[in-house]
Amino acid sequence: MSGRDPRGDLARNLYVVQLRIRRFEETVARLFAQGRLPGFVHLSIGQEAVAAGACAALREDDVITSTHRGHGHCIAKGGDLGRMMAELFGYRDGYCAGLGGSMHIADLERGVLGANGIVGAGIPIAAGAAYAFQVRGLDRVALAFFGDGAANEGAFHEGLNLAALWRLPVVYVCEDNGYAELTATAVHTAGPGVAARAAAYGMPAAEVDGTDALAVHDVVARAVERCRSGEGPTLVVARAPRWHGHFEGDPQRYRSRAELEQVRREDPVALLSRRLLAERWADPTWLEAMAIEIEAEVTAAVAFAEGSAPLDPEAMLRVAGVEERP
Amino acid sequence: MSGRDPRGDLARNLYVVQLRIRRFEETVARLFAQGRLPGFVHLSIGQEAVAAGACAALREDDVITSTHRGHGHCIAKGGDLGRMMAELFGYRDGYCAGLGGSMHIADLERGVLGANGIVGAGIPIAAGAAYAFQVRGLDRVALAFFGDGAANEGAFHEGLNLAALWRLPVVYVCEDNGYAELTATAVHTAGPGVAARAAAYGMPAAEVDGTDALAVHDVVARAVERCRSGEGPTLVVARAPRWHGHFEGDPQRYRSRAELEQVRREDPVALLSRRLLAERWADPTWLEAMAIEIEAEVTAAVAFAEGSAPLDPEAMLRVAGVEERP
Amino acid sequence: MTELRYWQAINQALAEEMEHDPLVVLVGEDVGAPGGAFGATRGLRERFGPERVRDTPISELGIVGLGVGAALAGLRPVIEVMFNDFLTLALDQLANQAAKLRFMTGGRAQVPLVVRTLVGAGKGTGPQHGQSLEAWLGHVPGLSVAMPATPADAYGLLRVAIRHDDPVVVFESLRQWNVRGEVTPGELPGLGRAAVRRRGGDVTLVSLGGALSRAMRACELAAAAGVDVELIDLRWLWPLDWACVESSLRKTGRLVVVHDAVGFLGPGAELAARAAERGVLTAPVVRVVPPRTPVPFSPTLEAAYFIGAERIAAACQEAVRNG
Amino acid sequence: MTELRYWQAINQALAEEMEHDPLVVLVGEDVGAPGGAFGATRGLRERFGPERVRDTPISELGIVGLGVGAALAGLRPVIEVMFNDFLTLALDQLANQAAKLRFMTGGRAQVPLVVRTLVGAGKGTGPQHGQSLEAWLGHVPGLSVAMPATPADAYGLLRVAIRHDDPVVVFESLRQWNVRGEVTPGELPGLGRAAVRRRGGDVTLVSLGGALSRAMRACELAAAAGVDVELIDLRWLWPLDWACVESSLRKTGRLVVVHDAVGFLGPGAELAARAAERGVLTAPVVRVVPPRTPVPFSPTLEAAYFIGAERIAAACQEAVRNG
Ligand SMILES: Cc1ncc(C[n+]2csc(CCOP(=O)(O)OP(=O)(O)O)c2C)c(N)n1
Ligand SMILES: Cc1ncc(C[n+]2csc(CCOP(=O)(O)OP(=O)(O)O)c2C)c(N)n1
Ligand SMILES: [Mg+2]
Ligand SMILES: [Mg+2]
Repeated sequence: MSGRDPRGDLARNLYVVQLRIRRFEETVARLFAQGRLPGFVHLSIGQEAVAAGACAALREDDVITSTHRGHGHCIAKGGDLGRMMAELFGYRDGYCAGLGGSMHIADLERGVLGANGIVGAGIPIAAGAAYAFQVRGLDRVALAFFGDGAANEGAFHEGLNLAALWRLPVVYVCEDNGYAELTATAVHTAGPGVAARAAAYGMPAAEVDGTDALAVHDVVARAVERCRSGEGPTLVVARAPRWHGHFEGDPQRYRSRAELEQVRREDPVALLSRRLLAERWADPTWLEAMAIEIEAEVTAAVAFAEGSAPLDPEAMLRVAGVEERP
Repeated sequence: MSGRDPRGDLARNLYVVQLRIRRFEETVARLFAQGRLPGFVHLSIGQEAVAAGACAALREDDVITSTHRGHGHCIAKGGDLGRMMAELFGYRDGYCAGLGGSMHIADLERGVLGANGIVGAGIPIAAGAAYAFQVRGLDRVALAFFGDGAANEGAFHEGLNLAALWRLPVVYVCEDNGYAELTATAVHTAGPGVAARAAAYGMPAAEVDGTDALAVHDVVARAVERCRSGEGPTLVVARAPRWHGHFEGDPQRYRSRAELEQVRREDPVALLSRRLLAERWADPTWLEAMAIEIEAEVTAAVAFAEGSAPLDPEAMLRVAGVEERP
Repeated sequence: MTELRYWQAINQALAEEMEHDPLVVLVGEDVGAPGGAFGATRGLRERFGPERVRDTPISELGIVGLGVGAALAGLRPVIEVMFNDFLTLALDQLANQAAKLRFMTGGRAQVPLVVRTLVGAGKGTGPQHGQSLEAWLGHVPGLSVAMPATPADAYGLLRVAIRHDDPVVVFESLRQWNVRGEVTPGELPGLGRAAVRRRGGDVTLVSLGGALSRAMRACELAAAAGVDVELIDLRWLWPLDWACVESSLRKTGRLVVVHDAVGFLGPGAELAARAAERGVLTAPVVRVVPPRTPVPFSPTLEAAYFIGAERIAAACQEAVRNG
Repeated sequence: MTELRYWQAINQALAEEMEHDPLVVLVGEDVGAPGGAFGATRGLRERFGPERVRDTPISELGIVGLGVGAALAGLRPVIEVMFNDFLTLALDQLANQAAKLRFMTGGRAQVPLVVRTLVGAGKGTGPQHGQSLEAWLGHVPGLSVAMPATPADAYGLLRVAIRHDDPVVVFESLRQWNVRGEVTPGELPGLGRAAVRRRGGDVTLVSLGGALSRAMRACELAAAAGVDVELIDLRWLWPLDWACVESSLRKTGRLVVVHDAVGFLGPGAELAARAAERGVLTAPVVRVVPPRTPVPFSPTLEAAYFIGAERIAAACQEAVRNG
């Protein structure tokens, strides 16, 4: 089922990516609840359309910087579920050999420069990658994902100023889920909102419904086009609520039951499946097949992770380039 | 010559303050050239009207944060020339007992929270002082001076966001002299300019001719009024060129002779003296008298400084609260 | 005497100081309505109002700078920086402003600022949330550094810090977060006083912050092996209670140091250096500290990284063997 | 062999490396058109173009972060942070990103980033421009730290740093800025190799960065007093050439350390600690280092703060007297 209609192909790809993110993270949530995953885990369930739509507008040789809530970004950029899952377990076959964990997953071959435990840190890093492409005369693009809360870090200001000043080929994608940790956006962000901040740097901005993967793709695709034609950076703000807590285990006392029910009605996966059927881009059998296929992918990923084990301490010292102790 | 016309009184005061700054810094330049002053010295000659106008809009119990180019701010807030000069010599009767130098002069009694060697650092500090006034229910105001270059520091972004978010009684006065060190503003500031950045935080902004002390006073007075009536912060951008190099000894290779001649034509001191005469706010005898009076003040300041000496090392350790060495 | 968890002791200290002095304010990410990312400020906003307990944007540099200005203008701000790894963003305001203002103004300015921050070491938080950077702050003239390891100290040291007229950084321990212990209301331990947790004559074991529980177990293990350890919980990296350490060393002649910070240029280096300067050692110093690598995420690797009680005990026995 | 001033040697190293590798770029405040606030990048923009030599906004965090991203995307960026006091603003990108990326990615990522920064110590620059914060960076796993004291090292160590595949912070010395010295074009000293500047059998004197000239004078003064000093210019705080220091200590049994950083938790603490761990000392260590106060502005106080040759020599004689 492909080729006949490029828009349909895109929509189906976006659906598959979203579903992959959804099932992967639902499984992570279950494993975490079972006490099988260490550390902090931040899930993006409800925000899948932003990662899927934005990365679909990129080439494989383009790069992204991600956040503490980065599973979706890595998956959307083509990351391997098994190596991601193994990393969450802290095992040696994980992307970071178990040394980084959820907040540091990176896949340099696929242009994932890394999730990040430091809010806002990916913003100047993406500008730097874009600067490298500019100096090297490549038409590659860098894209930075960050949250609404990150827009209040100095790194946002310094990064966007540099990007605009040097017309760097970088796209800034703010995932506005209405909260920074346990605090609502209005409490931490002055002014009309993140999008309005682009004008301060003479940078164009676009706002988009972050639960509509096709809309996100189209907006980001235009921004990427501007980058490749040397017109410089764009700030994209995509609104999409997160369903889960800030981190797994967060009781979400700061959100009303009504709000929690409401956000689940804006399910980006369900929205796109309805669209696929309505536009006749896919039929129920295909949806069925995809559900089964992705279930299998995730199951295989868990099996892969379970088949791995932690690195041994000596190997860790080698990775760090340290043999001796102080 | 007073009382008859408040506008005239203000204008005369502004003139006296500007002249005091001018003569003080001309003397500093001479002493530095003679090799009598250690360290870095940054002069504000050409920008005196900003310091004079802004501080004239403040009460004695209002506070300011200043910069590496801060002599004018301290003088305009009522600072003592002798203790300032002694500090430049590094002597114990200086404002900082010779421990700080030009970049750290502070006069807490007069609300000068300090010059600063770190570009942009005074911006969140001023927000903090304003927050203290707000919490303590006082109608005092904080004012932060900073340069065009400082507007690219993360501290600017974080400070203005906080000030706007909490409607803090703080006035941000950007002294735009067209350069950050040896680099022109256009090279380091993206977008339409510093004033345009206020909108990002929903903060009002005003631009003013920084060589016109009365205009600066009026703009800042309105901003101070907004603070006292609880309407929150304002960003004021005052354009005024510096005549001297970034620091004394800077050969200014980056400025054309034409530019250097042009800026001297926008002399804020001369402008105001002409205005005083034109408006009949003062006559030549008064100008003459002031010139002599201020010359005497500065001479006395140098004499005061020369009569002082460095602190002894043991006293320094006591100031630092350290008796022992590691 | 009441029994409290470590985090509850922090909460109680904050409540009492805010009650005691209306100029004390709390400012930080999630400290207000949510009551803190880990609960330490629970109930304080309701009790003292939104003016004095402020949720902030994610702006570490800005909020520490705000604290500096607030302190200069008469408040006694307590700023929370969620994890000490994030101090990396706020160090200009902490090290160049807060720490230096008194000195830079010839002794005139006063910055009664407290920065509370968390050490995630030992809780699977990984490379950017598991560091212990107290050595950085200890190296900065003008800053005091507290490292409470028990509920009593989480309460007492924080109150001392809030009443101190110069800036103090308090490193709280996520590892100790839920530990229970006796807290004596009203108690105000001396600034910069270490605590001898166990008397012993063979070896002086100095422990910092969250390493205490393992150090205590190590004492038992060593005792079982016939080595009598004197355990000093340093409590403050600055002011440093060297007198306490040296008097113990004059008795034992042997020094073992344990902490969660990287060993290279870590707190143990200064302690070992002083011992070497004073010539009070009969045996080589042993630092049982993490290697010069970031904190690994993998729990098994992390456990090895933050040196367990067995290896600490072994180090004490080694010290005895070597002189 | 050509004779160059310290700053000219930096300029030459940059020029040669940019010539050698088109992926080397220079980014920093005033490094382009103005040729650097102190001239170190003079002529490079004209020679290599505005793409590769970029003037930046005053955004230390942003430009170091830009360097991290550029390095991840294939460049070898050399970022200038004017004074090391301003690193306080960039430490997240330096310590949490650049330093940890290789480790955090299980060894996969590579960040060939160089940060050049200046130590203003000794030039009347005062509390916020006169610090020497190398101990902070040395404490961070994943960072290498170079401290060139001579024109030859300003040239050689910088070239080594640029060719290294992991991040290096180079602390240049304003005190040495105009010192003249022989430079051997093409020379590439080993990463982390100390230099023995004088052979001697009585005392091992270790000097860091800009303290070298005073240490050399101290050697002469001590010699005149009959004390034969072996002077080691450490050159790198990490990788630390401990083998060089220890072999000297096995000969002398006496350690004196001099540097411009604050003594408490400074570089000397780690050296003294290692000596105490190895048990190679016959006399107490002496650290001739600044007290735990900010750098005073007053030139006379500053001169006393940064310990002169006489006191260094006296410390060497003291070490001999004490064992
Ligand atoms: C510099 C820094 N400050 C604080 C934190 C703690 N923290 C982790 S996630 C988070 C909220 C981020 O909010 P946002 O950027 O909106 O992303 P979201 O979690 O909503 O996806 C905070 C404050 C951090 N990791 N880094
Ligand atoms: C954080 C920081 N970065 C860099 C410097 C070096 N420096 C001193 S003044 C200056 C330029 C400041 O420009 P601007 O804010 O426009 O003030 P101006 O000097 O023009 O008055 C710079 C880069 C500094 N002191 N602090
Ligand atoms: Mg958010
Ligand atoms: Mg300027």
